[in-house]
Amino acid sequence: MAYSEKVMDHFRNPRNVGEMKDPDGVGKVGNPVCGDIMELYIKVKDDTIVDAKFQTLGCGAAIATSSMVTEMVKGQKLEDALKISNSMVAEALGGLPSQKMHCSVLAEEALQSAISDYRNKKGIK
Amino acid sequence: MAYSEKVMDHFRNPRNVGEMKDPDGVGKVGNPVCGDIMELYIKVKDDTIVDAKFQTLGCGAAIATSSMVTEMVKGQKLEDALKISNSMVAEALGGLPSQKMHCSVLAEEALQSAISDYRNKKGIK
Amino acid sequence: MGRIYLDNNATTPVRPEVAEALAGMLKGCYGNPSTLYCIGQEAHVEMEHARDVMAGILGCNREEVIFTSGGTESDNIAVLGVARANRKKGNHIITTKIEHHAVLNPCKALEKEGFSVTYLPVDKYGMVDPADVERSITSGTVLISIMHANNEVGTIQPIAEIGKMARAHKITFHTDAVQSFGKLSVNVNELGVDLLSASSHKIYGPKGVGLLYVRKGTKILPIMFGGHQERSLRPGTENVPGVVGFGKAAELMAAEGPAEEARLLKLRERLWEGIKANVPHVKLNGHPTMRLAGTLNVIFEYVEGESIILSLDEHGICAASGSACTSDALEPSHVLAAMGVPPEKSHGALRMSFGRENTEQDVDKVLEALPKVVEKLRSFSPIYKDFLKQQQTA
Amino acid sequence: MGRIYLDNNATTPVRPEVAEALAGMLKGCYGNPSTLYCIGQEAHVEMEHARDVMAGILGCNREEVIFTSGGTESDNIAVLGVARANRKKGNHIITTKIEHHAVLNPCKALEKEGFSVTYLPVDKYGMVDPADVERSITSGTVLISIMHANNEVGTIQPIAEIGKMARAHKITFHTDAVQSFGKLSVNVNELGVDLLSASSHKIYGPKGVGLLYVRKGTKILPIMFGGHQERSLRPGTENVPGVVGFGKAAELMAAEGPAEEARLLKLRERLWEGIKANVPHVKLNGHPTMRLAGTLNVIFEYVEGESIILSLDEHGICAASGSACTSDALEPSHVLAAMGVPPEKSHGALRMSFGRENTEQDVDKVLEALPKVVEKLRSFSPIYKDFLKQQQTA
Ligand SMILES: Cc1ncc(COP(=O)(O)O)c(C=O)c1O
Ligand SMILES: Cc1ncc(COP(=O)(O)O)c(C=O)c1O
Repeated sequence: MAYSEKVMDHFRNPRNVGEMKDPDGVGKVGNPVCGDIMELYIKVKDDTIVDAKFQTLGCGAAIATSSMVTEMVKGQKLEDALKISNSMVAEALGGLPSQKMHCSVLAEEALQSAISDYRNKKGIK
Repeated sequence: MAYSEKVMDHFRNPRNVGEMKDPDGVGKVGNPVCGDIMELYIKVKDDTIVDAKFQTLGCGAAIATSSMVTEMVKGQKLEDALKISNSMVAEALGGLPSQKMHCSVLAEEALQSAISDYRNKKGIK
Repeated sequence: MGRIYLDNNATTPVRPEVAEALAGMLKGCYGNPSTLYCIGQEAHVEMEHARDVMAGILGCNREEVIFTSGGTESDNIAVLGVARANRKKGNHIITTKIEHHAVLNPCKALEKEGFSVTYLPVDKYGMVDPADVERSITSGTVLISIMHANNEVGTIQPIAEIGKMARAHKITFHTDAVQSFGKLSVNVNELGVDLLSASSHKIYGPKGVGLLYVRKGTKILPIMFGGHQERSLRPGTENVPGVVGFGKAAELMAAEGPAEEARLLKLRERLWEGIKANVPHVKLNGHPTMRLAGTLNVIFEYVEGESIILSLDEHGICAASGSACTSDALEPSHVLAAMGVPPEKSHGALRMSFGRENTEQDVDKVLEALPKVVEKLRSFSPIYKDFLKQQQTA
Repeated sequence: MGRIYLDNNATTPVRPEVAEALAGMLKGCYGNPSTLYCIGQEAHVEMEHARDVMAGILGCNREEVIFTSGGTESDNIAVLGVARANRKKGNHIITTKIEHHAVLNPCKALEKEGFSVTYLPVDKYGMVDPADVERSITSGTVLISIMHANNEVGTIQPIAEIGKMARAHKITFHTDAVQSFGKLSVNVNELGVDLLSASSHKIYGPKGVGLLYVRKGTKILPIMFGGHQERSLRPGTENVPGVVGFGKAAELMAAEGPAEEARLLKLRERLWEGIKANVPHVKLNGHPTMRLAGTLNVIFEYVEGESIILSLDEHGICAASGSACTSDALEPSHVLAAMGVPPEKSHGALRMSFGRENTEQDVDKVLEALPKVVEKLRSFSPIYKDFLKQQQTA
C-alpha cells in the first residue's frame, strides 16, 4: 500500500483544518471504534458554500480526503456539492489504495450530512 | 552424504582389483537390478587365504568395501575370515553413510560366499 | 540520510558480517548440497555448520533442527503437522488469543478440518495464566502452541512452566520463538518444548529462511512434499546461502549475549520516560518487566496510529502501528483487544522496536519529533476537541 | 581451480549481476514491504518491479504472480491447493510418471486424502501423448499437472496441445516449468495453462525463491496460513532481496533470449558427438530434438552412475546421476523407468547439464577425462568382463 504524492501533500498540509465558529451546517460521521471520525463544517450564503472546515481523527487517507473535500466544495452551489461522490474525491487525490476507499466514502457522507444539517436548520426539505 | 577420505582412497586406488586366474573360491553377490554386483576371488593354502581379488560394478562404497574386504582377509585363517562382519569393513573404512551400509553387507556376503564355494569344491562341510 | 529505524520487530537490516557471509556463499559455494561432487559437498558442510550453531543455541541435536523458509512456515509445519499427524489420538488444540497470525490462521484452518481449538485469554499485560492452560487440557488435546514473546507488545510468556505441564500430560508443546530467538534463552529442555519456531530476518539475518526445532520422536507430518531434504519435513533445494547467513546471524547474537539486550532496555526506557514526560494522555501496552528489551508499545489517545507513522516518517523515523503483516489490514490489533484495550484506544497504538543500530541520539531525536507530531494530529482531532471542552466545563 | 560445472539442471551459480542486485538490497532496502514508512515502501517498489518483469515473461497480469520459497513450494501450492479447493467438484487428478517429486509426492499425499490420481505413461523419449491425457479425463477431473520440460532427460512436453484440451474440458491445468522458465517461451496464454511453477536457482538467481503463476479466477487454497502477503496464498514476510534477485535473473535470461540456448545446444552436441566417438556402449536418454538445449543424459553400460560422478569429480568435473534431490536415495530413476529403461541400465545414467559458464574448452576437457574414467570403471566391472567373454565366444 502506498499513498499518492497528492494524498501525502493533503495529509501533511491539510487545507481548512480546524473548528469553525458558528457553522451553518455540521456533518459528523464515523465512530471511534472504527478509528475514523470526521467532522465537517460549512458556511452557506445564497445556496453556496462559502467556507468549509474539518476536524478528523483517522489515518492518512481520512485526513487527506477530509482536506480535499473541503477544498472541492468551497464556492459550490449546494446542489452541485451534493453531486460530489466519494470516487470524485479519491480521483482528485490521485487515487487511493483499495482498502482506503472507505475513507473517501466517509468524506462524501460528512459533506451530505453537513448539507442536510444546514437544510434542517433552515427548515428546507 | 559424504564419503570418508579412506573410502575415497579405496575407491580411487582399489587394492586387489581384477580377475584371478584359477581361484580356489569365488563369491558372486548382488544383482544388476539393484546396481551393485560384486565378485570376490580367493586363493587358499593350509586353511589360510593367501590371496584375494575382486571385481565390482557399483557405487563408490561398493568398490571401496570390496577393496577393503580383500585387504582384510589376506593372510587370515578361513575361520577368522568368516568372522569379518559388514560393520568391521565399514569401520575399517572410517565409516559409511547410513544409506550405503548395504554395500558393506554385500562385501561380507561375497566373502562368505567365496569361502563356501571353496569348501564346497573341497567337499568340506 | 539519517533514518531512525524503530521497527526491528517487523524486520531487521542484515548486518554487515552476515551480508559478507552470504555474498561469499553466492560467489563460491553454489552447489546443491544433496549432490556428491565436491562443490555440492562444500555447500553441505557450510549448511551443517549452521545447523550445529543452531543446535548449540537450542541445546538440542543437529538432527532436530529443520531449516525452513521463515517463521510463518515453521509455525505452519508445527501446528498443521502435529495436529494432522495426531488426528487419531485427538482433535483438540490449545493456543492463545495473542499468537501471531502464522499460528492463529493455521488453527482456524484446522477448525475447518474438524479440530476444536481453545484460544486462551491473557491478562491486561498480555500474559497467559498457566492455570488456564492446565484447565483447558482434555483427553483429546494433541497440541499446545503458545508464543514465547509477543511481537506487538513484547510480553514474555511463562513457557517453562507450561512446558512442565505439557510434559506431565504428554502433550506436544510448540512455542513460536520468532521474537525471542537470539534474544532470550531458548534452550528447548529448559523451556520444555517439543517444537520451536525461529526466523532469520528478525535477528539481522536474511529474509526467506527460518528454522523449526522438532524434538526427536515427535509425531509430525509435512505440509509440502517433494525431495528428501530436511528429513523430508521440508523438501526443496535448500537455501544454502540463506541458511549460512541465518547461522552467522545467530552465532553473532549468541556471542553478544545479554549485553545488547541490556543496551536496548536502556534505550527503550529512555524513550518511554521521555514520552511520559512530554506527551500527555499516553499508556504503555505490555508487561512492565516480563517484556522484550527492545519493544515499546504506547497508546497515544485521541489520535490514530497510521497518521502518527506517516508523520514520523517525514522526520525520518520508522515505526509501526500493529503487527507489520496486518498493517495492510484495518482491524484493530487482536493482541490489544485480548488485553482488554477497547478499539477506540487501540487505534492510537504505536510500536517502537529497537535494534542494534539504534543509539541514544535516535531516542532523543524521536523525543523531539514525537510530541510535535502527536500535538499536531490532536489539533485536528474532533474527539480531542470534545475532551478538552469537557475538561473546561468540568 | 578450474572446476567444470555440468549440473546446471540441479542448481546454477548466482550470476554476478544478480549477486550485486542482492547485495544492494541487503544493504539499503531492508524494510518490510507491508509497512507504511518509506523504507518499507522502497522494498515494496523493488518487489513489484520484479513482479512486473515476471508478468512480462509470462504474458500475464502482475496480480497473477505469487512469489514463493522455490519450485517445490510452487508445485505443492498448485497441486494441493487446486485439488483441495475443488474437492466438492471432483476427486480425480491427471499427471505423469515423469514429474519431479515436488509434483508426484503431493499427488501421493492427495491419494491419502481420497483423491484418485492417473499417472500417465511416456514413450521411450519421455514424451507424453496428448491423446492419453484426453482419454484419462473424467467428469471428476479437477486438475491436470504436466511438467513443461523434464529435469532428468530434458524432454519438452506438448503443453500447448494439452492446454487446449484442458480448456475445452474446463479443467484447471498446471505446468511445472522449473526447468524451462527463462529458457523456453512460457507465455501462459500460448501454453494454455492456469498455473505455472518456476524456481530462481535454476536460472542463476538465488536459492529459496520461486514463483507460481495463478490465472485470475482459479479456485485454489493456500497450504500455509498467516499474514496477508502474496494475496494470502503465500503468507510470511516476503524475501525481498530474493525476489529482486530472481527478477534480475529472469530479466537477464529474457534479454539473452534464444542466443544462449543455441550456444548451449552446440556445446551439448559437441559433447554427445565426442562421447559417441570415444566411448563404446553408450545410449542417449531423452527426445532427440524436443529437448532442453543444455541437457545431456547418457547411459554408460556396464558401469554405475555414482562411481562415474566420483571419478569425474577428481578431474574437477561436476555431473549428476539422477535428479539431484534423489541422489541421496538409491532407487533407480523413475523417469528412466517410465521411459522403459531397465534398472540394470539406468544405474549407468549420467546427466550433464550445461549453463552459461560452460565453454567449448570444458567440453573438450570432459572428453579427455570421461573415456578414461569409464574405461577404468569397466575394468573393475564383472558384467563387463562377462560381456567381453560372451563377445569372444560369439
Ligand atoms: C511472533 C511471530 N511469529 C511469526 C512471525 C512470522 O515470521 P516470518 O515473517 O518470518 O514468516 C512473526 C513475524 O512476522 C512473528 O513476529
Ligand atoms: C522439474 C522440477 N520441478 C521442481 C523442482 C523443485 O524446485 P526447488 O528445488 O526450487 O524446490 C525442480 C528442481 O529441483 C525441478 O527440476
